[in-house]
Amino acid sequence: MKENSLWKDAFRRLVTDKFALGSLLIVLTYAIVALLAASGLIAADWAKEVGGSNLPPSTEHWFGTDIFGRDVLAKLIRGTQIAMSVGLVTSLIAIPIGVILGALAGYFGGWVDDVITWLYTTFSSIPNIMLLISITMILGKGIFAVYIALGATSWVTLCRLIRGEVMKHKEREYVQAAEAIGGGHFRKLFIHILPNVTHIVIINTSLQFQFAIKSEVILSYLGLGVQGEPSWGTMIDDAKLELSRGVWWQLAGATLAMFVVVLAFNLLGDALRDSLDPKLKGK
Amino acid sequence: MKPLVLLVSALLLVFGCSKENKFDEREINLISPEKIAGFDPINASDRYSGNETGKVYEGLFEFHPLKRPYELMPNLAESMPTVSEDGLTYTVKLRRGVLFHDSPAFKDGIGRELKADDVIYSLKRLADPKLNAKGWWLLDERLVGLNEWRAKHALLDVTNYDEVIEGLQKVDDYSIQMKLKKPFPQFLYALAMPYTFIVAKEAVEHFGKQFLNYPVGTGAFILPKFEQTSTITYVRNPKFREKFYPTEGEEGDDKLGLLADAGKKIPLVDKINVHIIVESQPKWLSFMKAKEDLLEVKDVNIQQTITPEKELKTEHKEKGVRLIMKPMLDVTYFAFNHEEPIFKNRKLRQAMNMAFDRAGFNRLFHENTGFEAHGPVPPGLGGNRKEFKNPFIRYDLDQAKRLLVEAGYPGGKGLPTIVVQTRSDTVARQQVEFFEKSMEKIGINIDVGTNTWPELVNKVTKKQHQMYTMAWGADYPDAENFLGLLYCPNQSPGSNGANYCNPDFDALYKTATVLQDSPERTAMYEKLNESVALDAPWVLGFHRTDIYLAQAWLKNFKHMEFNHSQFQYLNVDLEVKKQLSKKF
Amino acid sequence: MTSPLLSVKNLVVEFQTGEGITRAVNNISFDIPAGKTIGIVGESGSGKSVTSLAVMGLLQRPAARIPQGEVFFNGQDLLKFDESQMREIRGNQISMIFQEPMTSLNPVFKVADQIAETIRIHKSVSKKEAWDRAVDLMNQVGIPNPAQSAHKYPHEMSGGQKQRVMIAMAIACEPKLLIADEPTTALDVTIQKQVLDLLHKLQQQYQMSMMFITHDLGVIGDIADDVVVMYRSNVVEKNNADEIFTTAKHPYTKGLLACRPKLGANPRRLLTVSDFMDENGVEKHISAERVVVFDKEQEKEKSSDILLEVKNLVTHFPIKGGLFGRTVDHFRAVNDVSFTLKKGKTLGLVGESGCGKTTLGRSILRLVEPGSGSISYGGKDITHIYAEELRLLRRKMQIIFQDPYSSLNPRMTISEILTEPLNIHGVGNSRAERLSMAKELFEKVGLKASQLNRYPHEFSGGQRQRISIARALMLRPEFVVCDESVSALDVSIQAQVLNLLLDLQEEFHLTYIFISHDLSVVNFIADEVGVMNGGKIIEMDKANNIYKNPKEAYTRALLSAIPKGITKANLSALL
Amino acid sequence: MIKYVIRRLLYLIPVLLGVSFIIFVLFNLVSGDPTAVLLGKNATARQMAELREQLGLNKPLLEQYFDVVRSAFTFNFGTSWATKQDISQMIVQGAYPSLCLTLPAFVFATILSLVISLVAAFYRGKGIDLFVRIMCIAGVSVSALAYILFFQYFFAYKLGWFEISGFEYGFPDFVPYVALPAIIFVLLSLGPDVRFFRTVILDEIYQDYVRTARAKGLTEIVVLLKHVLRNALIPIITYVVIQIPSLILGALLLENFFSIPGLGGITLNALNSSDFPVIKAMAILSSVLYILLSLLTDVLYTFADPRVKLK
Repeated sequence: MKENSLWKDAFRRLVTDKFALGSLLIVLTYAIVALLAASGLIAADWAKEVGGSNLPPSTEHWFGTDIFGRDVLAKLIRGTQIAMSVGLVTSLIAIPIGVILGALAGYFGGWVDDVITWLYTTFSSIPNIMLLISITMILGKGIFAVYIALGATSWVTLCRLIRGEVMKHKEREYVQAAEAIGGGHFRKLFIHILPNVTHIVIINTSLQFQFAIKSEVILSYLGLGVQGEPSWGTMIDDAKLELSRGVWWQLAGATLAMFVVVLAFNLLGDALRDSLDPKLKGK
Repeated sequence: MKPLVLLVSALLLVFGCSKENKFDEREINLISPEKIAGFDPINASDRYSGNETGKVYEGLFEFHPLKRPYELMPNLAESMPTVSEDGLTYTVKLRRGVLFHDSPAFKDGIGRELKADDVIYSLKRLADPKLNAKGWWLLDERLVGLNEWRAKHALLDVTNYDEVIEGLQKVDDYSIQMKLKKPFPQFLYALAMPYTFIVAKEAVEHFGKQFLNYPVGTGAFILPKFEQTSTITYVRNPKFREKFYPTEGEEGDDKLGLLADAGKKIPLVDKINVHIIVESQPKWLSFMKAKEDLLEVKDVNIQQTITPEKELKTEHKEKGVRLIMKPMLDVTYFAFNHEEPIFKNRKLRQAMNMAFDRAGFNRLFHENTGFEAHGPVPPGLGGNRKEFKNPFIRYDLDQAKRLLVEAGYPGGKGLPTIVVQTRSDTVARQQVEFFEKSMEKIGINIDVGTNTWPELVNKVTKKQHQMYTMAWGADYPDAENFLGLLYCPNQSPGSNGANYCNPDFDALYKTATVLQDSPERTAMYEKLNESVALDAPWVLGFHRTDIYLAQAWLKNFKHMEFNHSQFQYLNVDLEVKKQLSKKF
Repeated sequence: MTSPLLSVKNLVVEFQTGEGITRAVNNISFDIPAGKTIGIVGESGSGKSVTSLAVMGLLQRPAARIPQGEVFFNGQDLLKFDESQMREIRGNQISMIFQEPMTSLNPVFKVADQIAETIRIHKSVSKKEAWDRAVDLMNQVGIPNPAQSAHKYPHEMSGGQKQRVMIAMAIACEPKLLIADEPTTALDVTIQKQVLDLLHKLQQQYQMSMMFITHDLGVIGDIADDVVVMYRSNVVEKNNADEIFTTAKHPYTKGLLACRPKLGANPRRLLTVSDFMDENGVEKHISAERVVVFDKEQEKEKSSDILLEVKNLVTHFPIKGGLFGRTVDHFRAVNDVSFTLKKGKTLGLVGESGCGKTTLGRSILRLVEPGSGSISYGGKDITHIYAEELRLLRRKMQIIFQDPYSSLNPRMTISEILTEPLNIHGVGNSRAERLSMAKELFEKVGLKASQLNRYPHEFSGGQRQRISIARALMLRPEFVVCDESVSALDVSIQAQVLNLLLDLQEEFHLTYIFISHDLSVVNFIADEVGVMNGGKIIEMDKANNIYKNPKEAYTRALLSAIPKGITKANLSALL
Repeated sequence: MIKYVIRRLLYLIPVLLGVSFIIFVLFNLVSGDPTAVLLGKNATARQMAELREQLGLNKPLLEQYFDVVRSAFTFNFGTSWATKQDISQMIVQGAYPSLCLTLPAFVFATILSLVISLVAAFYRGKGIDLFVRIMCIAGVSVSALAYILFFQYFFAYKLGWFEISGFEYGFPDFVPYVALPAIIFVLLSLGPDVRFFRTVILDEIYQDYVRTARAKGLTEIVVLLKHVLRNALIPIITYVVIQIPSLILGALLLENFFSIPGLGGITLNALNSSDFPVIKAMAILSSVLYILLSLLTDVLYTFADPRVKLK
């Protein structure tokens, strides 16, 4: 019998699910597009005027042109980079904070738990959108403010989930076994417990991604979004003025681009949960 | 389950339940594009709060609704004031029989007559340090003793309105004498602005902190209580004094039907509904559904309104919609921060002026309705000379490049990336993006800095910007209001956000602005306007055009820059409305 | 002779899994005559539960399917019934009791409501009547104060009482057939006995037929009329209950009978199924020496050194209360326990759940902080040592847990699990050396070295318990606490693991504390037995003495609860 | 139980201190000078200085923090800097339209999601389950802004089924105004709601007691609606109740586009005019509400689940 890890097992389940596999491929495609755009290999000249102002879609420009005669498709591609980076960086901020605080709270309990619980209760008691807007506004503009605001608001959910899960695992016998063989707190927590709760991080990240992408639109609408680069948010925001004069292609393009990737992330999140969550094993 | 039942029944109600337009009430429907904070005149700083305040409150004077150029006429004042020879003492006689709206604030709830004390009280309120009114700047350092009174009361717990001030005295119940510290030729304009509208002391004291929600004025319409709603409904003031629709106006008003109601007692309608609609799509759609009678057309909707030949599009014509287009008293600009060393370089400033593709900008954002600004002062004001052509606003990339070489930055080399701060809304962002593209052509790199309004204001007042964009609308029809934007003492945190300082300009400005309107003053204004234009303190933009769409049944609407008192003259033709509504 | 009440004919059940189709039940046939009890015996995964679910029509569709077979009930083929017809049968004609009383009752409804629900589904009675009937049933199944208990929620009852409620629910409509799927496995021995007696009584009273499913032949002896033995999805033997203990035909049945430790005399190592047949199910000849009864008493003392001495040990847990959740009182899980344990010996601790035996074991290992008293190990007081000292001590003292599923980290390979203790203590010079040490022990516990890189979930329960044992022994400890280490295993596997523990004790000169609720297991493996109740050791003596001359009433109760069925067995008859 | 409630209420103290601190750091320490915005385009340096003094921005930081804390504990939020309106009154007035929009939409979305999840759970693994799930997820994958722009144009303007924008007080007057934004709200809630409810229900469906219920001869529908749903209630209650504070804050975008004069717009306006007292009040109120509602969920647990005892 060949070597067969839990992850491989999960992966195998994932790829046998048609929707999940499709979603994964879509997400990967977006990621590649984002990487290529970031490295300047594609859509580098998105700012170039390629035609008249607000040209409808044609074979030459699939999604038409915007007010400055720029190719909407190129802007969409460029926007992919923003969208994916917002998801990625936000996760990179939220995951360490959420995981470490959640793990510490769940593992040590006592006053450590009290303090951390207090901290996330405080954060979660302020409505997300308000914190998001306040932080972006106060940090000043730009993509970094968006990263930080989204990161600062999204660690809370992860922290709470991880805390609960770590508390459960702490009582499992394998953790006591680790103590019995002389393992310290560090080993118990980081080598034994954490790998067992990573599925939460992965599922959460996939949902976090789509939340971040959607939040960017709202922030753009509020004028708190990304600057100097075309993002899907600013494109949809532009559309609020253009739509009534019949310029629908920017809205359509950005909505479509977003729809596909958000749908993919959502389906992927569900599939990941089905394949990674031990609770759902064998169902 | 109960909520579900409720909701399902509610949903059933919905279909076919969107409201039909009404034809039996003499009402007009207007839009306010911003939320209204409250109805205290001393804080009515923006145009939209001014418009609402002006439906209930009145000032001593008002702009004639039809005559152009703008002309003041007495309103609560019986006549135009007498001014002493030194131009410092104004004596105003009040109209008799002007009644405040009925309000529980008054004895028996019946509105009493307006007296001189009310005028003095209202002006003092503007100076009350406890209130820190947004309109204080208007009287700051103007009236004798007012600043002292303010300073004194800043330290006291209670403001004493009974203390007599030299510059603001009652002669008798119907006349007031005002003394200025130094000549202030725009003083009468100030007395027509919403800040100086007359309130009743009883109402202020009765309602206390709630005063701003219980407007008790003398105006043609009544609003018993203001609440944060999406519709503000004013009803006709049944006790409104005998005030009549003007019998004369500008040439051609007759033909436009603007004199049809001449001599009739106003108000002419029973009700005004003001709908607060912030977003442009619902504004446009509501007007197109005949839910609104008047629409201020902004930005991208211009393209839907007019053809490139600036004609109303036929689809609107068919519905009888009227187009009203008039130049605004305003100027848009990209201001340099003159405290930045690079912008001390006049050649650079001129080069940037010449590289800005105004025609393209006008086409994209104003549908060619803007007028290229040759200087800060807009046409229609003394100080703007038609013949004056600013050579540096010509779009000439070669010349711009040459100037850039002379400035020491050949091809833009040596220049840092310049961040242009602007508001974060879509159009503002796109406009700076356009500017960016223009400057790119001569090798200057621009970055767009978008800001929420507080951020932008903060950056400008703290001088934390390199460049920013702004549009300045006139507070009153006087070039001083525009030239002041470049007056050194007004620099941040004042209106001179460019922090432009030019001693010669300042000296002349000081002399000119205290003069009464006269050919000499106009000449001085012209000189100020033109000299400063050539120094290129800003990248000049446009004097924009106001574009309104009015439904056929809305009568007596004429474009007006200072329109807070205009609404009392409007009328509606219900017959026309009934007929045309079928077309919507 | 009348036709049987239930007749299963050529039943096949298959499951669709990720790997393909597996056959859980392979062409089995058996009958249950009216008024009789049929025991179905087999280890986990043998297909016995699947058979019962197939009868009930409760298999998870579409994963499970029945490509072949018939299940006649009262002459009608249940497999041809549609869902609504099946609902008429379920709970009414055929009812079922499940293994886990803890989770099988709906936690949010009152127990009497749950019983009454069954009645109201099938009988047109008023709510009140159904409730009264439920109370009456609770009385019948021996729940004290049924009128009050009726208002209780499941979590307010003990495991035994919950199982009684389940039984009341099952007999509520006086079904013709009662299926009991391992109804006593999750219960303590004493409770198990009571529940068995109750089932037997009810079966007589209501003249029901009963299908009793268990992995333990021992429990069946008292109540079953006939026994069906299942092995690897097949029925391997059908026999009369009395006869099966004396004249079992199939080697697997023989193995099952032999593997259960008996009170008193046992072979030196327990007989296991593998003694009777090889991996392919072919019968083996059992060597005579394997069945020689061994008497621990006769074995001479291995040593007289005292390894562990526990004096007046108290371990308590705080009880929180008050406005700010301060500790207002303590619960003494271990209350003033003292004993000594000599090197190379095994101390058995026996008692019902909640008696403090597990806490005692963990306190000794300092996995739980003891409150007062002292523990000395090898003459050194270890009650209050910390950090480095404690870490070094861990090399000498180890523990094997109860649950083979949760005691191994699911995200680590077996080789990682086994080498981890070596890493922590810096044993072995290189990875390769540590790996070879792991491999050696892995093979010693009876597993194949080629499986070292697998993950725990790929092993069966018994294999996992072997892995746990291997992990505990990696550091070559002197002293091991086996905390209910065989309780979760089927009897046949249990015997193998017990044998392994004994082998290892011999090889590595281990000293054990063996904790179990099953006196017969403790009696088999331990030299000395302590009976625990309420946090105290109430009786302690040589293993045989406890069995022969129990002093305390509680001990006697424990003893009498051991299923008698197996005592009918005549060991020699098996050979 | 009472002790527990008191303890949880006392927990408000540290949380409010924390919230006050976050707000203080954000708005008193980090954020810029609000006076320029508050005074408008003709502000002078002197007037700004006066206003700063008046607003207490020159006070020592510690004192400013205590002011925030004081308003958090006394609920005395004072008057708005920008509108000079009494903040409590602003909130009371704004809560009504916000709730008219969000509450029915929320209730409807929750019930609809629950029904859909039950249907999906009933047909778990079958085509209909997959279809429903994907539709819900697809619904939530479109940006709210795109929905608003399109629906307003199409349903309100083109088809004229709904009012384009505005609001009227009183039932059923507000219905034509809030119906369309409420539909968008529901569309945006279905995805996450259905996902959550379905998971919770499926978690329960595989429990032993469900098998017991089936063994009794109960129909699958009764099993779902009685046994499973009741047990799934705890996570569902938590999920649902915790969303309520954000309902009161309103749906910012929807309110803005449909001109509903609710708290969302008030908050947004406050942010756009540096009106810190209003923002502080909103944050403090919603956190108090959050704590009270989590307490409510705990109390509801005891009804939903007899195992839960509050100590």
